[in-house]
Amino acid sequence: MINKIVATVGEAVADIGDGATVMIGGFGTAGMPSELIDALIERGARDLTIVNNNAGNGDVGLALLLKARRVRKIICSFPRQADSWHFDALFKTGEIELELVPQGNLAERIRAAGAGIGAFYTPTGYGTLLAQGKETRTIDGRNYVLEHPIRADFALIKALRGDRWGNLVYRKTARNFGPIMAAAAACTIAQVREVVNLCDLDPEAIVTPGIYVKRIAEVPAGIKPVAQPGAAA
Amino acid sequence: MINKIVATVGEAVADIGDGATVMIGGFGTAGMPSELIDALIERGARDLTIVNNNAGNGDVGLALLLKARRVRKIICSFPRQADSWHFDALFKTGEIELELVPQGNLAERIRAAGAGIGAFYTPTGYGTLLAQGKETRTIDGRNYVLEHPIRADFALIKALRGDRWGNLVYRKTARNFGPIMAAAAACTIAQVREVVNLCDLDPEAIVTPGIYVKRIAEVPAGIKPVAQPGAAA
Amino acid sequence: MSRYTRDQMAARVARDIPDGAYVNLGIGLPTLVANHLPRDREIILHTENGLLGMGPAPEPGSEDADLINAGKQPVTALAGASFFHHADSFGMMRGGHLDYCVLGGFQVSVGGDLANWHTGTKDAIPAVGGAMDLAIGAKHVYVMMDHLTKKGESKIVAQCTYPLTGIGCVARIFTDLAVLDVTPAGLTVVEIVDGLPFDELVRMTGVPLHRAPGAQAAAD
Amino acid sequence: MSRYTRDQMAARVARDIPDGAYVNLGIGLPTLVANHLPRDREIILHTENGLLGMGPAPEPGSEDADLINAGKQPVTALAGASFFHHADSFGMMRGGHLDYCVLGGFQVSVGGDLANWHTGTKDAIPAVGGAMDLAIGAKHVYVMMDHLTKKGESKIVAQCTYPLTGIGCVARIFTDLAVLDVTPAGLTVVEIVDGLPFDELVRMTGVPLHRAPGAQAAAD
Repeated sequence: MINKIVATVGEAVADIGDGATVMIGGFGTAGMPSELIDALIERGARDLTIVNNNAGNGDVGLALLLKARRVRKIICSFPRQADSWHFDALFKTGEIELELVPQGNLAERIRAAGAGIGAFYTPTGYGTLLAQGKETRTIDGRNYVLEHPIRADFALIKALRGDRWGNLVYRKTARNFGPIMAAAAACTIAQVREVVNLCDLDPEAIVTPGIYVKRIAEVPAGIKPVAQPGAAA
Repeated sequence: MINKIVATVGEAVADIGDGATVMIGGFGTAGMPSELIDALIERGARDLTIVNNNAGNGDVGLALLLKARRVRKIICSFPRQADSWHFDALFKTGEIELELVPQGNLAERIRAAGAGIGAFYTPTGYGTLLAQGKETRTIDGRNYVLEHPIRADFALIKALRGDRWGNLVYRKTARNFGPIMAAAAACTIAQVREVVNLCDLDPEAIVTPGIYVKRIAEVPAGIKPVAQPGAAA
Repeated sequence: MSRYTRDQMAARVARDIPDGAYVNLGIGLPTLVANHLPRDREIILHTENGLLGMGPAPEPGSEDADLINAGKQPVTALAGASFFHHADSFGMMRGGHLDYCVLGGFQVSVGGDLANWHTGTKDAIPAVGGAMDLAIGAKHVYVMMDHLTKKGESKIVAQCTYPLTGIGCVARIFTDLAVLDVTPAGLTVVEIVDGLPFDELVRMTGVPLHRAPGAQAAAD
Repeated sequence: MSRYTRDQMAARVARDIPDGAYVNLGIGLPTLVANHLPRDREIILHTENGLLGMGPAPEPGSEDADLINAGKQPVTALAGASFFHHADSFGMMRGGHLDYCVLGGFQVSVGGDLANWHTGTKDAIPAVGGAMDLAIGAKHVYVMMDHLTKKGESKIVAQCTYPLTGIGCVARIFTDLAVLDVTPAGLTVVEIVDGLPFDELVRMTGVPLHRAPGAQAAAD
């Protein structure tokens, strides 16, 4: 029987090792899997490459992972924010490498990894600093930049509900990068507010089919994760 | 006020002219917008290029458009079927041009058109007849073929429900090509079983956001279309 | 000479957005445009983080941390709204489905190049977000910005000196002094603030400007 | 010498599919595999036309024209199923997310090339469907086919003479005479039908075959 529900967030991230590339869902804090990140910090993996739209906000989630100096490199579109002080400090002292990617290219490169596309031509960024050194091509009179997939060893994402097959639905604009990261990582781990029965999600409305998800940990809203009776997967 | 509901399928297709490229949704007859196709036949446009997964089944919908000799060229993945006799006859006498595309490349080329991707590298078809003459590239040790977007002047699709903004939800495997064709055509026309109020579709479960749809005609299940009181768009 | 206030600028942009348009308002100044969209037009707002049909800010106390705009401010969703993931959202932009986007700007060149993401200074932390996607991702790209920098230099330039966001992408510029169209023949002044002579605008701008036949100009 | 029946072949394929696997069964012969999947394994079937979690054929009278498989036959959807559009469905395949796909074949070469979509004859109407996507779109590609053509020629060949579907993509071949693995060293016979001597299989196949250490072979 398939059962992707794991008992704790700690168990969910237990095999994330040093040097791993980890995608982290979220746009700012909407959709950020903070409890999975907390578990990753506790786990202690170092020298990580992180893929996220931002570079941490305030003193939660990804910002704390940065503060703990576990991140060697970050691939993102919008690091500088009013509350990105942990990233800012590391960046100014050269303690973190930044690969800055226009947001739509970031999304499409992640999507390409999940969909088995080898590379693609995008108009975004053509002629700018962020396309320097990249191959270009004119197609039907329009200029494009060649971009390659971004893959990851793990994806940590947050969804609203999930079932034992790994099917997920999201909540409002917290959906953002979750579905595409789920498909781009070798091992996708989701925290959900609520684990539901297999028949409870509408098959017409499932956003992430379970094939893309390896583990689900339940983290009820506003409550720190506790041990669950579900079996490991 | 935005109102994309039109009174009849005839009104919906009234500006499809000779020589147009028209995408038609459906996988076999599941999702095929037969009443819109009937209206297109009545409208009389000739010399069409059709994009569909198949090349007509039996004596309905696309098969009748072929039978009426309105199609100059068809782009599809699986023309030959037990009940594709109208296509078969035209093909054998050289009266129709066929561009055969592997199904996943067909889907991805349509998706690329909607998403503004200039071209992409796909592993599908590499080294086969269907990649002859196409550019290839080895990326990270894997071989790929360069494929380009397929755009259309019109898309005719079938959905379950739609609202005046053009939002659509589909029914089971009749979803198939509808959502990607909707985004790839300059003018997308949907027939829906039921027109609903703007607030009736769950924003989490809308599959095609209304931005991709120009016109909606209501065609209740099993009933031929009749005039509706809605305003034109 | 008067200047357009920020609200006047936003109202002026809003006036150019027709009924039924799909629009993305960039972060910062363009966000103001939402407050000035005419009530008798149904205009659908897109936000890059996966929402079409964005509504106004919620009542205080009913903010939802999962319902935000690109600037990470709480918003609402109208009846008819839909949520989608980031690849779909940027496909919507890149695919040219939005009718208008309104962006802030550091500089716009005579040829319609836009610089709005990076000042290029050594110690600045760069952040691009969706700016480059928006620059190429709408049928009409509008830029809203002050005409002059705080030092009094024109932000409308022969060539951008800041790093580019997009090339030849801007259609119309709304400043606190004028409204200008980017045309193949150069910049054309469509409107000018009351009391500012055209020649003075040209002098302040520092690049050649044409005057549109019907351009409003009060006192020159 | 006996031959495996079609149901025996299907049951043999089913035996190799583990609990929890995501599987696509191609049209034709592979469809039979679904009837033989062990009841104690939860195996999730994908169909290219946009369904994960496909169930068996419906009861007569409850067919739904909107719920079909790749062969356009009516099917059902299990609890836990999900529907998605064609680009998502083929992304799932192309992205390598399926564990197994089972395909029919005209020819398989020693190097694992597959030909299964076109006989190459002049007057044939070509049709490829999802065959090329499946050939490159699963972690393990299995082929189910008769060992010999109706004329008695081997369908396992040094080089395919029919137009290719995919290059070096096949992992294991299930025929009515044997089960063979494609390995870097060539074809290895894993199982052989009762009563067929290995040397006779080699002679019928016409290409070099290795014998796996534990290969079942009754009478040679």
